[in-house]
Amino acid sequence: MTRLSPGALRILALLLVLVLVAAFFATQIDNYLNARLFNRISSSVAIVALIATGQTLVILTRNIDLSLGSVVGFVAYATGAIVSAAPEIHPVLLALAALAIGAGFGLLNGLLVAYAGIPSIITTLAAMAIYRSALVEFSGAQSITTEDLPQWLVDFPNTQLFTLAGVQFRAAFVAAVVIVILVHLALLRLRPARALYAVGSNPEAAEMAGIDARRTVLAAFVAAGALAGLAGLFFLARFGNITVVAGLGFELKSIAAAVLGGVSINGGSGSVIGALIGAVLVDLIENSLVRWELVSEFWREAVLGFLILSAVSADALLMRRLTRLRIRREKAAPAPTPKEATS
Amino acid sequence: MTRALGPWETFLLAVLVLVYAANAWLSPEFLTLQNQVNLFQLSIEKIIIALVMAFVIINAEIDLSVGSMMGLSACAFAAMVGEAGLPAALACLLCLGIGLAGGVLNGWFVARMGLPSLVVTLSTLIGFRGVARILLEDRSIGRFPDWFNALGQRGLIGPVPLGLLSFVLLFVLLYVVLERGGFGRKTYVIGVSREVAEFAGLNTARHKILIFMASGLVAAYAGLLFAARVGAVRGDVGQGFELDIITMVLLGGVSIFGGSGTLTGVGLAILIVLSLRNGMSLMNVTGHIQTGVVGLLLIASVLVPRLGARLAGRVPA
Amino acid sequence: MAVPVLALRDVSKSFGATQALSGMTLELFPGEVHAVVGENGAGKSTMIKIMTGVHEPTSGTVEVDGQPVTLSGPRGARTRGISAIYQEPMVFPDLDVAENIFISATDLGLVQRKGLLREKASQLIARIGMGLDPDRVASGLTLAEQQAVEIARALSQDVRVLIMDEPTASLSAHEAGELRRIAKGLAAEGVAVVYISHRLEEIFDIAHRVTVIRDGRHISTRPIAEVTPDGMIAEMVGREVGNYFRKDESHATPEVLLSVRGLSQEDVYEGVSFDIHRGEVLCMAGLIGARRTDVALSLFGIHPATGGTIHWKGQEVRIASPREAMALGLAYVSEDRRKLGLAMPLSIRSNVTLATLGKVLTRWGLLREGRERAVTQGYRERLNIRMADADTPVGKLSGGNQQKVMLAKWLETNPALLIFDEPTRGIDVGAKAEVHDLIRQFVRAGGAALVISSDLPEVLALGDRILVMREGRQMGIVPHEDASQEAIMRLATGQERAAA
Amino acid sequence: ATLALAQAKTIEPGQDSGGMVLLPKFLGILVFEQAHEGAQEAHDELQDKGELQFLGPTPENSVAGQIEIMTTAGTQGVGAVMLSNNAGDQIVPAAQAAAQAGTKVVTWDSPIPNGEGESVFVAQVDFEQTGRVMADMAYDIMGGEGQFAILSASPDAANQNAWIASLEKVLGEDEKYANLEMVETVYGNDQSEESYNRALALVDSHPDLKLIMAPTTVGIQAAAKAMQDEGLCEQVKVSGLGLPAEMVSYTLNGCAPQFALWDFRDLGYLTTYVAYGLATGQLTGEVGEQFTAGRMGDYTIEADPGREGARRVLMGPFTVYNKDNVEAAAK
Ligand SMILES: Nc1ncnc2c1ncn2[C@@H]1O[C@H](COP(=O)(O)OP(=O)(O)OP(=O)(O)O)[C@@H](O)[C@H]1O
Ligand SMILES: Nc1ncnc2c1ncn2[C@@H]1O[C@H](COP(=O)(O)OP(=O)(O)OP(=O)(O)O)[C@@H](O)[C@H]1O
Ligand SMILES: [Mg+2]
Ligand SMILES: [Mg+2]
Repeated sequence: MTRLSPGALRILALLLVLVLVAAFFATQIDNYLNARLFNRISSSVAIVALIATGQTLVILTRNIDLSLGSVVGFVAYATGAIVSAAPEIHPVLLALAALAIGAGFGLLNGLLVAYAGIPSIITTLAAMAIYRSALVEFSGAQSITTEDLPQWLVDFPNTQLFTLAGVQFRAAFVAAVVIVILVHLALLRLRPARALYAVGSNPEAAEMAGIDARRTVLAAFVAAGALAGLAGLFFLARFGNITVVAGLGFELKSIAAAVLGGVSINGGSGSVIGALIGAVLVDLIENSLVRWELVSEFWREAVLGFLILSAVSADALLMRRLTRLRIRREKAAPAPTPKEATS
Repeated sequence: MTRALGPWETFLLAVLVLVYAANAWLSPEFLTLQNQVNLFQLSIEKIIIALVMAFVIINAEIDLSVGSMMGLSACAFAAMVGEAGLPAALACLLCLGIGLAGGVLNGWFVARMGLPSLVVTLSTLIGFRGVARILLEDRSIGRFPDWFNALGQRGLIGPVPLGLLSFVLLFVLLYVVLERGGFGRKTYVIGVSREVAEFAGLNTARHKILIFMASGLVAAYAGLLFAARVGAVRGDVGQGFELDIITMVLLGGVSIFGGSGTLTGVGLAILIVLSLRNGMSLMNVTGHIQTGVVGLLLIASVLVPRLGARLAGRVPA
Repeated sequence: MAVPVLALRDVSKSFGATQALSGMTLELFPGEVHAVVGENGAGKSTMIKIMTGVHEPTSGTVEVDGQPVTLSGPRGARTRGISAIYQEPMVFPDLDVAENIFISATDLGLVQRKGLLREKASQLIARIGMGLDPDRVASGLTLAEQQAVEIARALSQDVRVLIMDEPTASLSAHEAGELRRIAKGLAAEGVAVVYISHRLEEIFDIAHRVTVIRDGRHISTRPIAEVTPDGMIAEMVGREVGNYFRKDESHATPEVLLSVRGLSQEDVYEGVSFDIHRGEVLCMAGLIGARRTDVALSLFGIHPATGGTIHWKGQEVRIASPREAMALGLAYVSEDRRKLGLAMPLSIRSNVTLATLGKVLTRWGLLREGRERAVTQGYRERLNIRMADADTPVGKLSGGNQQKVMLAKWLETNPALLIFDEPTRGIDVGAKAEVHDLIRQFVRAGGAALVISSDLPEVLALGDRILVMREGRQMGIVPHEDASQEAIMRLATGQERAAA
Repeated sequence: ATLALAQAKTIEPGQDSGGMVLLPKFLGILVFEQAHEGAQEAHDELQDKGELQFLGPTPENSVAGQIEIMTTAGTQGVGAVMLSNNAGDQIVPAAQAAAQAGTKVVTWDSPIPNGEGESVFVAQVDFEQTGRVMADMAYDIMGGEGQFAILSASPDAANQNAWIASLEKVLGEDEKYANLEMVETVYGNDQSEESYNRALALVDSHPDLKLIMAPTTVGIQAAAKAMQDEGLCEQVKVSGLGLPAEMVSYTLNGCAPQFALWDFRDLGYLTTYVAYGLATGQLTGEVGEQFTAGRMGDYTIEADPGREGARRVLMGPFTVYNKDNVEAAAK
């Protein structure tokens, strides 16, 4: 593989932006580039990355899921309720329950979008409100607290699987990254998963080419719901204290991560690795801003908005540059000879 | 009006009549003049912005920053009047200027840099809010001039306050512009395909920037209305309003992909949402149930006509 | 006689008030190439969409191997071995060529093997006789290349019935010939091929039987031997159309309207030099990828040239945007009406007045609907556009009528120089003659036209001079007197280069 | 503080308040649910002929929602609205309109900052005292010296701001706290996730930090969890206002050795007595008026020292929880 695909280029551009951002803050903040930074970012990215991955699957099909934040909240609460009721439950069973509840919500969304033909933004805008209302009803204003949870669950996110030079690889982060990579590989290599790209790229053509576009969209929503469900369980484990506002705003965060990560909002292109990097980028900027002494508490949001805009612009400009470079290189290399020329 | 209502608008009208009838039946207070005015006043900022948001979405863009722009404008007003001691009228003008400038910023990044509006306005959603925070920090500023508060809280013409009047006038103006004017036509064309419009010699970048400017301007105006209505301003003014606004526009039949929808539909959707919420409030239905019901309405309103059409055999499978 | 592999029995289809097909009956037998001809809007595409399950018939039945079936969507049709290549190419812009071809193949297993895919794609592409890199992303493909991808996709699976809806509309003579060769080969292997085309010479080259439809009705089905071109045309349009491809004398005046010298764009094309006189039709011929469209896009200010000069009426000009081009008096009728030409969901009248909105506005910027309708009505009569009314969305018109609406849009700008990119793609013979007449009238009235066309008979019938391009280079300009299909092909394929 | 000039009024049960609305900041939060239980208890005790409604907005829509519910309550002419104000002064026009329509506006938990439109505020504790209680806890935990930071809810929460202001005042005035240095205030918006990350960021930016003071139940819990997860409990302690049920394990393991709170059930109970009294006309709301609030005993309406011209009923006092009493309270 001598030449870079557009997807690889995009990830390269993103990584460059990431490095630029880190380098910038390293000049501003003492003791910045160290293992602790990695530990901080990695722990909080673990949850967003899962949601952003699900969001990416949906966006790839030219849809959007605004209900993921509510799903995270609901599942966090529901799994919390399950373990407090049955503390002896096997971890795998609990994870399956989280996946299943999330997938259930995803199924509902997917059926409405794919089979009833309601635009996804409307469906999930409504679902966002409905699921959160359901959570308020279901919880009866009772919070889940760490006291209700078994120790293994509370310990899970911070269990150190291995440590490299002070850089800790914690269970939740490693699990999330493994899942992201698995989804990435599936998207790259599994033929049924490629249908997501086809459907998002040109829904009409997909239908004409004999792809079951509806089932594909449904599958994307179910997968997104399941991933959000899992994120809900991670949320529960990490924060312990679950109230009705749990997961509020995650839908926008996940969209921001995906779009920053180069997932086209019009469907058909992008990768979950990109979304992961997008999530890291947002988190890195947020986290660093809090530690940047030059900006006081009340300046942070303004600077954050400005930085995100700059990062997106830088990424767009870099991407154009790199694409042009690539085309140059292709031109320079001997192109495959067209058939007519030999006739 | 020469044109008959489209099928979607007819459907919305039917729903509206139903909601009004049910409310009037169930609650004696519903049809009182005061309640009818309150019904609009309580969401007046959102519905005014929704009218312009219809343009933005028909143009195949989105503006998530309107709530933050509202906040920014209100906070700037409070800072100017409450802290810097500027005359309120001058401050109002300056705030509208801020709205225009914010719109130019959004529009420039979208139309000239070619970034997706979702990303740009998501950033300015954070950024504008941030500037609002810088201005007021954790303070809350009130005690505006009486004439200013009166504009937000009392009737201007009879019981009709400035906000409601603005909404009606803006609706008429924008209706004409969108459905009868050349600007509206361009909005649709660019919304359908920016390339087609560009190839036909339309200045699509300028058009988009104009629309974002209008959006910023109206959001800033709404921020001032809010300040006058509640008489005090904090950094969180308008927070989260964007979702409600977009909901109303989509319920009005505007396609999120751009190129279709009418202002009539948006107007009807606004009335439906407001009267439904108001009716539920009068019946002491609590917040999250209200939100859930509006959510269900949103789904049902798209689902029902589709099912109806399928039963009538018009839409194949 | 054998059982037809696919048959329509008394099929009707209506869209709301429009009756697209009524009582259509058609039988397809293995091994035949069955041509279907008819005017724009006759119902050909609709018929095909019924054969492939995209539309459900309002009444009547579809039979496969003599059994009535419900196809339930293109997937159902595919599993029965019915594949189609649609009039508007259906590619996935974000996927590469190889994946585009095999995206819905069912026999490639669960895991995608890139190498295998690329190899199989190369084979298929070679079989079609196209030079196309399987790794290219489809968004960069020309229409012709997209068409090739579709054909390859249809061939990637076992087919029993292959339906081709104007497959050669965007191909030049060379590729079109290749494609017909493939279609014939498939028929010889026992596939039933349905072939729709507005190019009559193709029909006589390839078809075994011809069905004529008009206004959604079946008119006749005959073996090709019993058909004459004039007879067929008469059946299609319901009247005689004489001499539809006739070169009229030149109206060129000495006045040079546009003069281009050494025009080039880095990495795309270079050294393009020509003059266009008032009253002249200059045609541009070439194979796919000759970069004719790119030259036109430069002239129209979409992708400004990076080198060379442009003189307009003797003045040197720089054209940096379509607005500037239009202000000079240029108009560009795009080859890709779907993406660049028309706002499909909008009404016919809003498309007609799209480039001249200022003309139908009042001082207050309000639309004068009456004026707009009148303008649209004028073009409807002048161009013979078939439509229910001016408020119909353009997307609901048949392909040919869409093309006419696009022409109307640009004629309304009252340009001095009209650049036509494939002006008659997908237009029926009657309409083609009308468009040719329009172009002639236009230059006779003092305009000038630059016509990019891959249809050699058209180039010969229209062009006062013919500029031939090949792979971004100008190969020569041939005066009409010296032009022949062979001469142009020699230049276009690079076997010869004329003195500039 | 007030002398028993007059006999405390006994509030007569069995009258019609005209309906009462308990309006929390938003629904779905435990402390508000507890306040509701207390209110219900008082309502039952009082045999109010009017209904008690527990109506709240959604968290995303808190400000606009509170204004809407207040306005509607005025339209309906209910007897009293009991408001835990989240809208700051922005609620004033709505509250004034309701008051004009004859509805009594009683605030609890969080008052209307400028006091307009409000009949009386039922204060859980003395806001001036809150600063001292927090300063004392900080002094105890930090051993009298060092840096600490504040993790608040949002910059718009009036009660939080008042408490932080009073803490700053106490620190500035009293020599005892001269060696306590307050380095920063950050906001976690009452969301676990944000509060958690903010707490960690505080530790990262202030290497010598000894304490995080979080005057919010969500914030204190998230901060304690964060310190525990990162093994920082030895280095950085957590204190503030918290619910015993949520804090018990952190108190026992030393992450949050002390924290304080009041009883929200009692707050809801007392508020309902006041609102019922006002709505039925048994209380006038004048300064100096004394009344008996059922099981909670006698209270006096007094001028609010923190808000000029406003009146309050002070419930008090704080309970400071530590490892000795937290387990019992958590039950
Ligand atoms: N989806 C649709 N909705 C409404 N009318 C339609 C639709 N599709 C086709 N029609 C109408 O049906 C008629 C037949 O159209 P069709 O596309 O089948 O023509 P065609 O013979 O393929 O023409 P062309 O040669 O121009 O491609 C036309 O009048 C067209 O406007
Ligand atoms: N090899 C190629 N790689 C990428 N894009 C191409 C290539 N060839 C053509 N294109 C693009 O396709 C469009 C049309 O191309 P071009 O001008 O080469 O074709 P043409 O000679 O007009 O042929 P046709 O008659 O089929 O349009 C242009 O936008 C051009 O940029
Ligand atoms: Mg057709
Ligand atoms: Mg071309």
